[in-house]
Amino acid sequence: MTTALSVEDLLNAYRTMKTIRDFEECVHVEFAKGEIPGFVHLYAGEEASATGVCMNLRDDDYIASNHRGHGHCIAKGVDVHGMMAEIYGKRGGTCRGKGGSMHIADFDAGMMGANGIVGGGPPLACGAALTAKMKGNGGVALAFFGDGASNQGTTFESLNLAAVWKLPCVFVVENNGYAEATASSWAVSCEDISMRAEGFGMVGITIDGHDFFAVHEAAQEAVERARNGGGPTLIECKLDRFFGHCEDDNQSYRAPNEVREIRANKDCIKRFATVLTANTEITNSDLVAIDGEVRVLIDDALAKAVADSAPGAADLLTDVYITY
Amino acid sequence: MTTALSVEDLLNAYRTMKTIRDFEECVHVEFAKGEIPGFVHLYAGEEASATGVCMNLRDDDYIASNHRGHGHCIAKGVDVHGMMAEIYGKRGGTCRGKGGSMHIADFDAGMMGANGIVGGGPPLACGAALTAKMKGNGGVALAFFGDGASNQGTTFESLNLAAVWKLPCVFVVENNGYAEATASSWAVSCEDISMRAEGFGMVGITIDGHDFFAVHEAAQEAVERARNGGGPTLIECKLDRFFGHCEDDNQSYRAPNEVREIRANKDCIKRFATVLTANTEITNSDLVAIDGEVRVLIDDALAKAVADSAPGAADLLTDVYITY
Amino acid sequence: MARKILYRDAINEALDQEMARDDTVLVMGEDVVGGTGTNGEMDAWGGAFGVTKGLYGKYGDRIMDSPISESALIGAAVGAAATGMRPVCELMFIDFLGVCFDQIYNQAAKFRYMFGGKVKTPVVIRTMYGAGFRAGAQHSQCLYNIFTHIPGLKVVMPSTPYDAKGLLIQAIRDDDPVVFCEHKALYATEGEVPKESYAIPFGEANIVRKGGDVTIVALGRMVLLAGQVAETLAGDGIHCEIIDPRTTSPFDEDAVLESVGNTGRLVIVDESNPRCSMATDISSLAAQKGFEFLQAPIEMVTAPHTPVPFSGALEDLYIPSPERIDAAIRKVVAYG
Amino acid sequence: MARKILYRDAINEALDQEMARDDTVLVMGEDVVGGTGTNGEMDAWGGAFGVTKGLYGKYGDRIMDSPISESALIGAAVGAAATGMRPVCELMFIDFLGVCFDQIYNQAAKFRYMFGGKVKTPVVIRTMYGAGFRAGAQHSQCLYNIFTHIPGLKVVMPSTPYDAKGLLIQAIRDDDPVVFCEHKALYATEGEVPKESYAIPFGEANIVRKGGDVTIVALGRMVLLAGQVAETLAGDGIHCEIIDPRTTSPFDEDAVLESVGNTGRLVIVDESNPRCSMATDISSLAAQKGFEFLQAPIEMVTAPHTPVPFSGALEDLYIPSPERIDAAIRKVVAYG
Ligand SMILES: Cc1ncc(C[n+]2csc(CCOP(=O)(O)OP(=O)(O)O)c2C)c(N)n1
Ligand SMILES: Cc1ncc(C[n+]2csc(CCOP(=O)(O)OP(=O)(O)O)c2C)c(N)n1
Ligand SMILES: [Mg+2]
Ligand SMILES: [Mg+2]
Repeated sequence: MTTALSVEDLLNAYRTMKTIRDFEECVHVEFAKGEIPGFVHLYAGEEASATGVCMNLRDDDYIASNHRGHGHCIAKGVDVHGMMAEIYGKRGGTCRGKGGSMHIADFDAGMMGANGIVGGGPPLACGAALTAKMKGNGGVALAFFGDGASNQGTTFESLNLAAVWKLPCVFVVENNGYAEATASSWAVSCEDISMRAEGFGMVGITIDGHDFFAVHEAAQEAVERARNGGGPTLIECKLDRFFGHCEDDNQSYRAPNEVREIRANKDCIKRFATVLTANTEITNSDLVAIDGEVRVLIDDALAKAVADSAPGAADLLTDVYITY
Repeated sequence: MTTALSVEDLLNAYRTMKTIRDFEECVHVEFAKGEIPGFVHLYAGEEASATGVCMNLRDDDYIASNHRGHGHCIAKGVDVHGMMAEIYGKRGGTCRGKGGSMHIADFDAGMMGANGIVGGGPPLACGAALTAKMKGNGGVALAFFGDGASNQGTTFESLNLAAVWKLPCVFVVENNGYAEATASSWAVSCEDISMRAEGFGMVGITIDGHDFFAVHEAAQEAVERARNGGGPTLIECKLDRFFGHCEDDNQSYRAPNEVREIRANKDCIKRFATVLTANTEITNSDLVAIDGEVRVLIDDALAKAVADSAPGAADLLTDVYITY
Repeated sequence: MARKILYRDAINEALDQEMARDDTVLVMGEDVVGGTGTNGEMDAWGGAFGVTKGLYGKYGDRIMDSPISESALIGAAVGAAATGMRPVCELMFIDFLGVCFDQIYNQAAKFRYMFGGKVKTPVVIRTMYGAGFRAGAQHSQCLYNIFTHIPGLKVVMPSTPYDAKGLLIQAIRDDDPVVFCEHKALYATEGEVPKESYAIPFGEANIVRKGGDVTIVALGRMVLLAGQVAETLAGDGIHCEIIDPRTTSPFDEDAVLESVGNTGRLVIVDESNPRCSMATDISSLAAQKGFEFLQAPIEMVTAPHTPVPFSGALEDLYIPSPERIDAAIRKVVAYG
Repeated sequence: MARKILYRDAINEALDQEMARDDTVLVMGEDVVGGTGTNGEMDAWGGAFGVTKGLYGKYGDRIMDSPISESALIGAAVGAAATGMRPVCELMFIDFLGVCFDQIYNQAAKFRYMFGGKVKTPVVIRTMYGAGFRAGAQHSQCLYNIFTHIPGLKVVMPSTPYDAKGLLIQAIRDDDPVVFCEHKALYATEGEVPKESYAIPFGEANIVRKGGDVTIVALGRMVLLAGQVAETLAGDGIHCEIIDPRTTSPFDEDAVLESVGNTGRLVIVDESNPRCSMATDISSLAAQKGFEFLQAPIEMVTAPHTPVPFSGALEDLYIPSPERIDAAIRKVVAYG
């Protein structure tokens, strides 16, 4: 358990994790009702990763994300109202309804975009890291990607490029055991994905991604290394997703009780709450208060997204170019 | 020194190496005279690799090659006359003049093609290995590529795919210190490229690529492993090229005496000849005899290539499709 | 009565029959089985839209899941094809061609020519295209134009279950590399499909509807929309001839030119972006070889020159609509 | 007298002047310096054709060599552009787009639209295209059509040293992603180029030659060939108007339509393969918006639908020749 975290930090972390969780549960419910269009990939269960990582980042640090990006967005500070409206394809969405769940971006918050292309993010993070290096502003860029993406050529190339160019870049692979319906234990040809780091001359570490503190500590070390000119790091968070690959996935490839057991025994928020109430001055009622605030926030975001208007014909042809 | 090699094997190896060397020296001279068109990348200096590797392959095993493919072709048994005519763009060329130096292929000899795309070959070798696996014929496929190609995403993906699919595939990276004018010690982010094997759950080995026997032994082990269902191996041969990246490269990126010292002290053919005459019954005059035969062969190939006719208008539109 | 099945099932049946007939036919792709290495069910997915489901039970190791490594996957299919197999490799969405395109156009497509006609590469790349699923800019593109541009590739775009089965069987038996493009919105469409195996030759357009007033060349899903519009227009006395090229490469020039020869008017309906596209390709064909027949400017009904928007409100405006098709036809017919 | 320099040097000068003016401009690519990490000379290459040579000495770390990892390289340029830099990234040969295309068309090109107009991505991708070097099927392609097809990209094809400099300066200053296509056979061509900095706006065609009998739209190197042919034809009393669009996206439709309005006849000269190409794109433009002007079928002079052959004997037949251009023009002029 890192000592540097204040009570305020811990409460913020809890709030972030809970916000992600409630956001995703809400989207799940609304999707099931047929209210939400498109392909939606939920982050529920993995909250400790995005939260533990992003707490180490400055506002002007950048993250590149993937298709399962809601958690990364929230952890990096993207406005939840804009996100919900975006998922609904509404005018008030982060991307004015043109992006959708898979393409939420907010460069002002240092969020370079969810990404529909597996392995699309790591090269972009290299680019943001290059900008930071060129500007000499001590900035860091970080890429989140999955176990599946760890087999994509673009990801490998990025690891090498970041090492060769000595970029202030951190790679966080969230190994949730599956790429769609395929087991990572089968599709990834080594024991731990972090073992690949050595082939790129960088530090690699595998941690329990259900453990907020382990994530926070590993990310802190990696981010500091990057900030201080020590080059890139590969962090593997082993964790679990609560829902299917995307909404509408019946998950028959999972063992019968798998999800129930994960929810019961490997819920990163429950685990975090237990540690907080046991080892710090934070009480259960502190957390319950946050739970309430988060619920209000998500309900409000949902209500506003539903009430928001859709973009119209005038929006179809704009934003392709700045000039043309 | 592997004991399995008979005198005949050793003489064949010598002949192959010498054929490659003379072929390349000849092309170098003719290119300098302006007789040869296009981009030509010579293999001189690296002969021990192609030769030591391919001696372990059956005729119906496949190799995928790269832009520096002449040596791989000769070692796999592609006809030298056809190759020279191809380099000249003539009718009698292996590819009837349509391919050129960078695209010599002879599937009947198990040669899947030189390749103008860095990293183009490894996926193709996976495919040939898959064919062998499906046919259950004990066949093996092997990819030659360079240190530069070791950073290409397609190469990394192939390593993983071969491991995951348990393909009878061998990857031979020929690390000649440069990708064009860039040092591999800079562009490759780990000490030895073979270190990357571990991240793919396969055996990796780095050997002195100037040493025919070391190459032969490592390849023998890897090919046998593949043939017996043991999956892929990554072999790194460290070696040197005698000429520039391609013809017309002034090589100012190399240290002033680099090439001269390599030719003097790291010539794999000289080294092989020394071992042969010192440790086997093979005599210097055996080798001189082969030298003479090789010279005749190359001279003849050159003369015939020069005399051959170019393809004509009737050939322009053929061979795009089998039916259309 | 003739059997009716879904487009999706027609594709499955074609794969099934060809795998049964020829054991060099392999199927590979990401989650074309689904469940590999897990503790749950095998054949859990059968591809993102269930198209290959059931094949694993019949053909076992001849249908293979893949890591997310499209270059290696497609390259392996190409390499296997060039050495004796007939792989049918799924590129899940056509939008993903950007991570594996080299193996398609620089390798598979060029082998035969570069190697002097001595190699055959009978690989089929099955892939999903098209908008309408609120799937956003990176999962809704057409992009078949790009494949059509490349010499050495054949490009197939079935618009009905019947064509899907017959063209896929042809694709598998064909000795050249084929890109087989399936519109995701067609999977659930139904049509008559014979149970027995049959192959539809490439380069032979289907005259979907006869009519003398205007020629409509429509591609993929647009064939259905054009058909609807033609039906309404017939009520107004406008008789459309609808041509479905079925394959964009090879392309049945004669069918288009003959029809334009009769009608003198041409409308092209193509869901893809409009620059350097099949719409311009067909339009230019008519402007060159059909010039003497043309009695009116050609009209193209396409998507705009924009990425595919996510919001349904915008996506519906993006995709060529019956209204836009109707307007284009009326304009061309009213001309001159 | 005006200064004459090579096309290659015009590009170098544009980079130099822009790097001097704006320190967010970066140059990156494989061996754009050359010699990195070696025991020999730095700046040993300056790119495969020496175009960037000398910049390293002036700008040091702002010009960067790269491992052979085009996806990461181009993606890094895109990511840097979206976060405040103006990278000019070299994709050595356009033929290599297959290993990095995703970062160009799914990322850079779509960012602004997908992200609701809130991001700018001022990246320039410089790349070499074209046949004539006996470089074979994988190093001689045109492929600019593919970029032109993609909404969100701008595509530039300078045909002279003057245009190369002015268009590259514009590309660097432009806030949208630009693919800048250099024909390798043009590097050694010479032309008048002012020393001072200047930008040529995109979407404004250059009327290379005035003439009233026939409109010739030619692209890239083909502009030079068309010019030669027009010169000879003038002797026979055939007066060609030659239009060099300079940028294929945006495309100056008005210039073409206006000229066709005067001549009524159109020949397009395009080195690329003919399907779904700029040749069909321009031809379809005329068949739609210029239909009333057209007095003859449009002629396209293009490469055939084949890969680029290696043998010089074949390659010379592959590339549109002055003879074929001449014949097409005479045919169009003689019509009707
Ligand atoms: C290039 C590419 N290939 C395939 C897909 C389809 N796809 C979307 S998500 C996914 C699985 C990703 O797995 P992983 O990286 O482990 O992330 P997770 O979904 O588990 O969070 C696949 C195959 C894609 N979007 N892009
Ligand atoms: C995809 C791709 N990128 C770049 C090139 C240009 N290129 C040709 S050979 C080469 C260097 C290859 O280096 P390496 O793999 O070490 O092989 P070597 O030439 O040293 O034998 C490069 C960059 C290419 N042909 N293909
Ligand atoms: Mg995963
Ligand atoms: Mg090398």
